[in-house]
Amino acid sequence: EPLKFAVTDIEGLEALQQEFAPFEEALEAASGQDIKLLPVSSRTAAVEALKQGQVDLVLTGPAEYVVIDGLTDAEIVTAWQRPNYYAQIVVMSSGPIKTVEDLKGKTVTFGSVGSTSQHLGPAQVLADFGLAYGSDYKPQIISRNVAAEAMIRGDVQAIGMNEGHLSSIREAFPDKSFTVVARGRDLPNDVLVARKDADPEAIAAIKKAFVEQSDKLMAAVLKGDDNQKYKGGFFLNEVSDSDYDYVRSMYATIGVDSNAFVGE
Amino acid sequence: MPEASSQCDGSSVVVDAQRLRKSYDNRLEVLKGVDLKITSGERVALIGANGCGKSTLLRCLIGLHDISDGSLATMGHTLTAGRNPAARRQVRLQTGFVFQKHCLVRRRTVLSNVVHGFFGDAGSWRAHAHGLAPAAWRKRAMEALEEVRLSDRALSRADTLSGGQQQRVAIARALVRRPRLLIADEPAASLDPLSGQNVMELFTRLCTDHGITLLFTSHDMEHALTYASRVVALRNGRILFDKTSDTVSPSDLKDTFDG
Amino acid sequence: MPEASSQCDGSSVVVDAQRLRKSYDNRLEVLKGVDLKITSGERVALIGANGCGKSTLLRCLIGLHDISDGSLATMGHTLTAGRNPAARRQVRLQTGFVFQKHCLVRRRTVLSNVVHGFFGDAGSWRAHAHGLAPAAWRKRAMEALEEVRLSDRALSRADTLSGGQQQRVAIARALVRRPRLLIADEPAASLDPLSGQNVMELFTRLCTDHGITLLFTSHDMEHALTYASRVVALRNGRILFDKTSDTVSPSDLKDTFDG
Amino acid sequence: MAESRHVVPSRLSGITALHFVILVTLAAVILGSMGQVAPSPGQLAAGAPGMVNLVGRMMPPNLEPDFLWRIAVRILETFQIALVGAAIGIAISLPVGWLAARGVSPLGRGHYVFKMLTSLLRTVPDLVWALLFVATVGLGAVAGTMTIVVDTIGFCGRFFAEAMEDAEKEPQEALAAIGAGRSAILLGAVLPDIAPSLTNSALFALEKAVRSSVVLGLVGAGGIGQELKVAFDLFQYRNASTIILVIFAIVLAMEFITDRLRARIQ
Amino acid sequence: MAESRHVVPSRLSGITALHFVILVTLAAVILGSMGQVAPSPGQLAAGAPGMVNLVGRMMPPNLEPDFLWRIAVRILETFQIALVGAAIGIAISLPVGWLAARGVSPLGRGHYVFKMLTSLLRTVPDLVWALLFVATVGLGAVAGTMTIVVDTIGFCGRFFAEAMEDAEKEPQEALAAIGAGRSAILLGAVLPDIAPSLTNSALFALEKAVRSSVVLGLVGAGGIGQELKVAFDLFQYRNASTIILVIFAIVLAMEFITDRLRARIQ
Ligand SMILES: Nc1ncnc2c1ncn2[C@@H]1O[C@H](COP(=O)(O)OP(=O)(O)OP(=O)(O)O)[C@@H](O)[C@H]1O
Ligand SMILES: Nc1ncnc2c1ncn2[C@@H]1O[C@H](COP(=O)(O)OP(=O)(O)OP(=O)(O)O)[C@@H](O)[C@H]1O
Ligand SMILES: [Mg+2]
Ligand SMILES: [Mg+2]
Repeated sequence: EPLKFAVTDIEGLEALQQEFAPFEEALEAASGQDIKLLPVSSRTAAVEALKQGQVDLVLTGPAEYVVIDGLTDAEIVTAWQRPNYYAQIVVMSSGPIKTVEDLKGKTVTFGSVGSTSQHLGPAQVLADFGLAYGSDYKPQIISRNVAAEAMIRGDVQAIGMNEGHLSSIREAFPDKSFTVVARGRDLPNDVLVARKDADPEAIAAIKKAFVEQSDKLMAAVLKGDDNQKYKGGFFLNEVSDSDYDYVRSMYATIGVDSNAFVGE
Repeated sequence: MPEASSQCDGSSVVVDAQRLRKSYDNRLEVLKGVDLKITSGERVALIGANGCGKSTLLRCLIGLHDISDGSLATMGHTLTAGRNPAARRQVRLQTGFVFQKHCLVRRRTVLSNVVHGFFGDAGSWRAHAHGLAPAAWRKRAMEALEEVRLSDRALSRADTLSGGQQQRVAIARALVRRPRLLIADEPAASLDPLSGQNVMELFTRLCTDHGITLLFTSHDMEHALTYASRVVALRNGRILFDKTSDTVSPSDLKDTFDG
Repeated sequence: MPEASSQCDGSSVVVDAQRLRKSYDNRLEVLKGVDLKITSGERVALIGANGCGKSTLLRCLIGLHDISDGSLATMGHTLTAGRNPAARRQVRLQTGFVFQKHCLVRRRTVLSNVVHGFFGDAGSWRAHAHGLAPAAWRKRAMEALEEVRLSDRALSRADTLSGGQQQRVAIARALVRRPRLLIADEPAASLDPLSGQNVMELFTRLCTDHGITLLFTSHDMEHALTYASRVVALRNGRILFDKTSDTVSPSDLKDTFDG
Repeated sequence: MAESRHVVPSRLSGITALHFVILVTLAAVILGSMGQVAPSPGQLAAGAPGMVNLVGRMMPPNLEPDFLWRIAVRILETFQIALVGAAIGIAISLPVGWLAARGVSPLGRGHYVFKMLTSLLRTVPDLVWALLFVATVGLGAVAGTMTIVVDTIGFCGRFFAEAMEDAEKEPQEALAAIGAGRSAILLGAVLPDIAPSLTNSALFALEKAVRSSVVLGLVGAGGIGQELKVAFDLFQYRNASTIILVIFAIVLAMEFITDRLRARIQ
Repeated sequence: MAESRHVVPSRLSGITALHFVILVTLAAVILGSMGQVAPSPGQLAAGAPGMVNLVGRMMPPNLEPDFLWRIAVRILETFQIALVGAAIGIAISLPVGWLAARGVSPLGRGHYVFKMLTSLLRTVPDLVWALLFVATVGLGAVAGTMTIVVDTIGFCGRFFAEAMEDAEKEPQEALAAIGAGRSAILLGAVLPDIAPSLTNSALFALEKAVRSSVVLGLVGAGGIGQELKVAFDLFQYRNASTIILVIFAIVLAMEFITDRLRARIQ
């Protein structure tokens, strides 16, 4: 039985889904375990799979970690640190929005519900600047592609996203100029969690691999052309649950009680 | 088992309709109280103007329509409104029915259409295409096609046949299982004179040789008078006359059709 | 305009087929070289055994089938393989065609079906339902229904009529526009004796009164000999004989049908 | 001839070697793949408790009045957009389907162009339509309507064409014999014959427009689908089950209407 | 009687007041909503440049061999799962459709239960099926296949039932008159009659399974849809347009097969 390793669509890892093959090989070599990699586009499905014992390892984002922590007793194996992982509020440079305050009463779009860097993070940034979610501005959930189109037209005034998104948007619209009006603190790291009842030896082997051969693994990740921008990241083996309290407060910001996920 | 005994009794009642009424969708009544008794081995012609209810009556007899009122028993099985699908099935298994209008499965071969005649028999799933049917059925189907002189078209698709040829396929299908009761709605209508004669003679022969009871409609008075032992005329939803064929007079016929 | 002149000329050629051949899907040839010339005002009966190609020939005459070989002109318009849809349309606009098999629009009323007869005329989009049709068309359609004695069923859905009644609706539809050429494929096959007689007499009257040309098939030899001025027999894809109806002998008929 | 008459045709008459090879190949591909991608009964049995557990967490549905009210408003919004979008789409699909129908289309061989057009409409993903329409008319209900229109044409165009191709041929021939043109045949014979099928496809398209969870959300027109997606993304399963039940009720109602209409037309 | 014969029936005969009211109301609702949610011609004209610009950014499609190769592999993967899922789904839909078809079903009134079942399968969103199957068989191709199976039954179940309901009645009656049971009528008369329609629905279901961009990605089964989503998420529009074109080619191929099969069956 191979270890089933799910990767959710943590923003920024999409490209990896195409180029995970070298990483998978490297991890198999480093840990001596047989690994089956499953990139999953739905965080809900990945979390359920973990809860139901259908996957052993999940590599996922901070927001999902909070949910997993609330639903299961999963154990953190390692954290995947990503440089320049923060949320920001982007507007048109030529537009009327010059400061965060100008956004009062305007429409701000978020890319994906419950996503750390596209929804929770940017909402927290605005809250930190004193704009309450839903009352001081009109939040809308719209995919980034459409939102960019709409902001250029002037239908919406700002978009919440992370640094990687902005650079891809800039690439896509070379003749348009975008401005960041607010930027949050660095977001907590992505985490690799293991199912509670997973084979302890296998998990230990994985853990060891990340400690001892983290360079090799990261090098494998970076084999893909599109992934060069992840250069400089690390695998952190010391992670504590309290690092994610910031994320829990973000849930509170958008009006969701992080203690009450799915009933129990 | 009432039908077992009736099967042996040569003069048993095959069709027994009393005060049979039938209206479509509760509108105009088509049959307004028909009394008809047919005993085994008879050859009965049903005549009447267009729209007088001949087809309706025939369809009622095997439970294709529920009757609205009165009583009806075919081969000892009571067929009243909606009840007793088992009785209906028993009746149909012993009846050969030739429809007035096109009723072949157009995308199947002629032979498959004839093999369909075995539906209802044991193992009838094998009857849905000639390629699957047991050898005995296939052989019998070819014989039936032979009887209507269409064996050379056995593998043509049913809808590539001419109108009269299709009618003959439907006749072969009704005969393939040698029914006890043969009901035919204008069997010779689209047949050429010789084929029509052949078919009617075939029917007569089957009746004499196998004791089959025949009930057919026809607009060809010559056929009706020649091939039936008894002629029943419908008019205005009632039976106008019911006579042996040699006693039917030209004025009887005139009454039947004159509006 | 050749057809304008032919319309005035009483003895003009309405149907002119020469060495006409027709095979379906390049398989067995159905018509193997038919020569047929019909002049205006004639009443021609086409007879032949089932499957001899009567319907096929009639359908070729108005371009419902493309002919395989030979030449064909109907009312002066040449109808050869696939070409000239305009000619086909011209022919059809002047022809009334009664099909052998069911061909009504079942979900429409009888009256709507008859009004359909005006399709092809100017403003024909209004012909698709009787509720939309111009008053003159509606009136004419009711008259046509009257002629086949069905005006009391004008608002019934077409598929609630009996077989013979549906046939009469189809006849009314063919007559509603007073065609120049009337082609009828077994028009009386499912009609009761009186209705059949009525329809055939109606046809004859129209021919005499309006100079309409009539071409019909029938398996009723009495009809063929009584109502046609000329009888054409088909056999094995060729014309067996082509005589005035009073010269047709019983042995001619025997030859026609004996296989 | 007299000889051949007595021979019962072979059982396999009508099946050519080519058919046989194609069928066997296809069966082999499907069965071969099945081992890899189809579930084994054992897997299904073992997983049953997990399924029960998951459904358990969706129960009972959230029935708070506030929430229900919000859902009701969203449903109405969605239904309004879906109705208009589907109505426009269906209206356009009728001519498109006609032009695309083999044997019925006035274009003859050209019908294939319209088949391709409807295929294209289906192939281009909703997100691209959303982008196009947002770029054109901006975010909101109008773009949502247009996306639904396109989806509806992609679907109905194909199914209307199919129904027209399968319509009974005899009445069409009868009208052709009268000299009726293509459009007269369409209106006079084809449409009455396929009315039940059209009703089915059209009401399915409406149902699809109501159900579609992504389309309206994509262009910021909200709708019930967006609400459902949010409920799942935030792991609020009890809200999700309420929404599903509400949509189910609507779907059933539409199914009922479809059935009644079709029974009446038949 | 003789009197009434000459009267031409009124134009409106057959339309009841109730029909009229319902029709007018529906038209009013649709037209009323149209003002709010349908695009105005002016809007469309003004937005045209935005549309052109967007399409421009998708051109030319990315044709690098590496990328094409990756896409080809993904398409094959997707096609394999879709084929098996659709095949199983279609096989199950046949009995389900039969049981659900009014007038054809052996259950009589009970047919409604199966109609409701197929409605339920459609209403429950893909994500929920994905969750259920993930909980049962885990992430991967198997869960993807099952999700496609369910989608296919939801669709084909309805359209098969519809086709069976609309099948020609005369041949069915002819077989019933022979004493054929429900299933014999199904096999002998109904299926041959609806074969072209079944072919159409079945191949549409397969096409839908191939196109569906979300379902497989949801359960970690990858597929071409995932690839497309990633391309959009990274604003790689030229990659996206390549993928769309490839899917379009497949859809056209399937459309062609559908057409040929249907023409042959007809
Ligand atoms: N399905 C139906 N719904 C309503 N009325 C019907 C239906 N079928 C037949 N009718 C009506 O019932 C009457 C009798 O029809 P039936 O078919 O029994 O006549 P028929 O005697 O067989 O006539 P024909 O000689 O023309 O075949 C007709 O007036 C017809 O209009
Ligand atoms: N669509 C078709 N495809 C292939 N063969 C056909 C087709 N239609 C008719 N045929 C064949 O052509 C021959 C002539 O058919 P046609 O319908 O013209 O006969 P008919 O003289 O009208 O016979 P009937 O008196 O039975 O109406 C028949 O053998 C028939 O099988
Ligand atoms: Mg009758
Ligand atoms: Mg004929």
